[in-house]
Amino acid sequence: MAFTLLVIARSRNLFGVIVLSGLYSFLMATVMVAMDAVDVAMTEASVGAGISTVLFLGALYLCKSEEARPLHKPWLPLVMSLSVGAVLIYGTLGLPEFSDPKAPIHVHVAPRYLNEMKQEVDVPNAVTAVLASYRGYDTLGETTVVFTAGAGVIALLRRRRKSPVA
Amino acid sequence: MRNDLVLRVVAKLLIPFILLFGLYVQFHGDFGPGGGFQAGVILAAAVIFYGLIYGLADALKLVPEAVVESMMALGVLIYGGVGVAGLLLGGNYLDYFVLDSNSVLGQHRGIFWVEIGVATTVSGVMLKIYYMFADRGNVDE
Amino acid sequence: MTPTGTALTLGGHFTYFITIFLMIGGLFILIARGNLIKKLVGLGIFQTSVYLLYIAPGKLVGGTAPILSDAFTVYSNPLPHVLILTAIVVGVATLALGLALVVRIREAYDSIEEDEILGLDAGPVRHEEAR
Amino acid sequence: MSLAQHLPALQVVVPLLAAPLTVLLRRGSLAFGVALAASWFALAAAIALWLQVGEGGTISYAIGSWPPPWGIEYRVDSLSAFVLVLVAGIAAVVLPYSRASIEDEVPPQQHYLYYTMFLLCLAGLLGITITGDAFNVFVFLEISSLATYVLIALGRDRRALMAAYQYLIMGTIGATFIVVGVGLLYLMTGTLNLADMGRRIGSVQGTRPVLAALAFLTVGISLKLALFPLHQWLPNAYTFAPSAVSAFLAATATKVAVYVLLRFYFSVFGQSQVFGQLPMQEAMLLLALAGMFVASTIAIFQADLKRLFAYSSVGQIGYIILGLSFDSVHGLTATVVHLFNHGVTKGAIFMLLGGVALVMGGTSLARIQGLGQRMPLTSFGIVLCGLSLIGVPGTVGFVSKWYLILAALERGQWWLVFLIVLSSLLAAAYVWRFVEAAYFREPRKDTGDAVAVPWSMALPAGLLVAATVWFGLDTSFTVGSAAQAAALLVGGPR
Repeated sequence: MAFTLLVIARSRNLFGVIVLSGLYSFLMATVMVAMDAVDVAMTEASVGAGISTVLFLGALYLCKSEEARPLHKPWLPLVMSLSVGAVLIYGTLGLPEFSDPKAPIHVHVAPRYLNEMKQEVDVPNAVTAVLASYRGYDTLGETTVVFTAGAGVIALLRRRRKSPVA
Repeated sequence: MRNDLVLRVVAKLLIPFILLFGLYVQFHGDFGPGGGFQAGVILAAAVIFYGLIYGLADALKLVPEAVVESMMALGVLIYGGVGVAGLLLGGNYLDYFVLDSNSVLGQHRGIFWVEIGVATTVSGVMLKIYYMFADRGNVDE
Repeated sequence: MTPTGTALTLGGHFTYFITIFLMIGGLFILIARGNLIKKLVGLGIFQTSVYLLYIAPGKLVGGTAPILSDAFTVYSNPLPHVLILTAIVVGVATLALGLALVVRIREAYDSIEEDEILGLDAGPVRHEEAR
Repeated sequence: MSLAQHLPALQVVVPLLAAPLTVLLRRGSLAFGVALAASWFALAAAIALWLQVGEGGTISYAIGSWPPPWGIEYRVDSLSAFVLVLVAGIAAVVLPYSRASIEDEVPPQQHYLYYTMFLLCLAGLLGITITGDAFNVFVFLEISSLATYVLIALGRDRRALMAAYQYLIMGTIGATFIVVGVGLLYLMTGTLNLADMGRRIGSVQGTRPVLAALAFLTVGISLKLALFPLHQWLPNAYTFAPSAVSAFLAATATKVAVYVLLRFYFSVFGQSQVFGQLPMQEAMLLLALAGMFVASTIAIFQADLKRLFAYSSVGQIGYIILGLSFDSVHGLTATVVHLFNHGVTKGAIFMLLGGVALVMGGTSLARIQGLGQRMPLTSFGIVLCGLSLIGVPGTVGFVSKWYLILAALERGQWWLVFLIVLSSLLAAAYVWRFVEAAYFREPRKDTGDAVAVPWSMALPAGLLVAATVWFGLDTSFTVGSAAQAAALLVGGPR
């Protein structure tokens, strides 16, 4: 995955970059499966490797596929992103160990979902139950975000009546 | 690509299965991975596939633009409507317990409709975005 | 247990470091590159890396996917999964809008390079887009 | 079902569901009707909630009847009720105004989508304000942001597209930073409910992830609220967006971001942690002052009025953050009051500028020469609002500055009082640029059609100008609410 990333950063052929980013998403989906997040993996594979790639290619078809040589030396962005990384490393060092069953996220809210869901909702897939019921309002928001994007794309791309295309 | 016989036949054969798989993902989401969002994506993918092989015009005949736009809006309204139904039946917003005299069945019913709403909006939006991009492309050629 | 899983347990914070590396990379592409599409690729990678930050801690070694059944007793935490599902959807929605904007920008400027576009606009205001 | 009991949910859900309805209707005029009804309902709901909070204290509403922290909680306290009134109020005024304004600036087949986006943006902003759940903040933030990008891109100049794109990139980085911050907090506390987080954070106070979360949230939200030097997206966005959009965004979007910052600082981290562990206070003070001076100075040299006042907004955000950095009840009162006051003032200015753009065909200083003769009422309104930006007594701007100065004196920082007055002189300088062009130049012959500003635009704009003066004279509503909110915040997480 890291290797894919480096190639993406270096390459200036946009077509290649997009195919690679699709590959990247697939790898990410594999990692998600390893992490037991099957629902997420399924979504990431269909969205990251599927929809995003199609969208990118669709947009690329309408644009140029070669990236110009960057004009600036990339030192400032490098420093900025590295410092963000440094803050995050500083922060994560204090986090609970990987797979620590006593970590707060495993003892506080989640157990109710896993233990009492059977009586309360009775749907085997805990992700579905939390998504659609316990935190159903988030999902309403999510659906609205998708709707917003759809309506937004219409607003941006609907052709103007009887005007020559720019 | 549109004249390739092999592609057209394969597409004809595949698309029903893709649709079927989409429905499976939709209604099996309670038991396995999947749910409204993934199902919506798959259903839209089937139509997009059809459009790629047979051309945009045919896809538009199959699922017209006005239908797609209404789907986008309807999905959100279905989802929100479930919430309002909860209100009308005396619960809080998005309260599924009151949707049936048996609270667990009420939960099932709520989740079912909510997932349908998600799938409707998602497939509508995905299709719409595809139409929009494809339509732009035709002019530039 | 998959081989990946075993490797991940070696260092308690290994997953975080990967996440951070990916995040730096994505952010770097995003800020350093002037190509509008490439920026969006970087944005995608940046967002994806954050997903890992949520998902990884939810994993319990020896646990299984949170689909309840009588055969298992230890499950990974479902809550982060739900959050990230939402985040992925939000990410792709943003991407679709971003690309639609890029297409419009290309039509208006005939370029998708940030520097060129900003250069083009040094001149007087034109109202060619009107109506 | 009693309506009053479910107001917290309806507050957000009504505009949210009105949005898809406008898409179904597809007709500009019908969509306008739906949007108008929804936004006026939102205002009524906000006022009702404010009254309820005033009588009965904090309201908690469990969505889906799942008790928090397992489900998502809506929580209305005196601060969020106050911000709700501001957001819904501005929306209720801007919406009737937009009808005529977008007629001029947006292509006709796009009109119903404008209302869709406007409603979504409104629902998003209200949702951010009312929710008591950290991740829900992110979801609604994205609803409002995506809608905002589209609204900006509807502007007729092609630079609107680039402005929207840049805002999209910056905004998404900001949102992702917020997600990282929320994620770290979640990993340390195991909960997403803000109040619950605030209670549980005590045991992990001062640990590294919590401090990193503080940093990420601060940077992410600062991007959204355009704190200097993270303001780059703002001037272009405000300049090229359609006038009605500029008015709505200038009055609400950054203000809601400030609200989110306050919420996280005081309800989750707790004041001692924010200001005790890191040199946050000094940093905020410095950035606030830099914003006040640099942005106001840049504003003086702008050739376009919309851009001039956009930079002025960046400067005014400096005042808001300055109040926060005092870390005292007076300082916070100033912050919250200025949130409201500046929202009203800027909303009024941008609405008036929309009228100017309609009649004169643009808002550059060269074009509006002699505006004082052409559009005497509009010019007078802009001058009144300008006085409020400077902080002249009798306007809302004075009230805010008064509390800022009180807070500075309370800490014995005389030099700050001096700086606040000095920065007001900068504001006077950029307002003078307008006065000079409008009153001391002859009108150009080639500009200005015979069209008059329609009453549907003039009336709402006039209403906000009146509010600028009214709340400057009668401060019982604004200062009263703000003081209550400030006291609540300083009370810390309960």
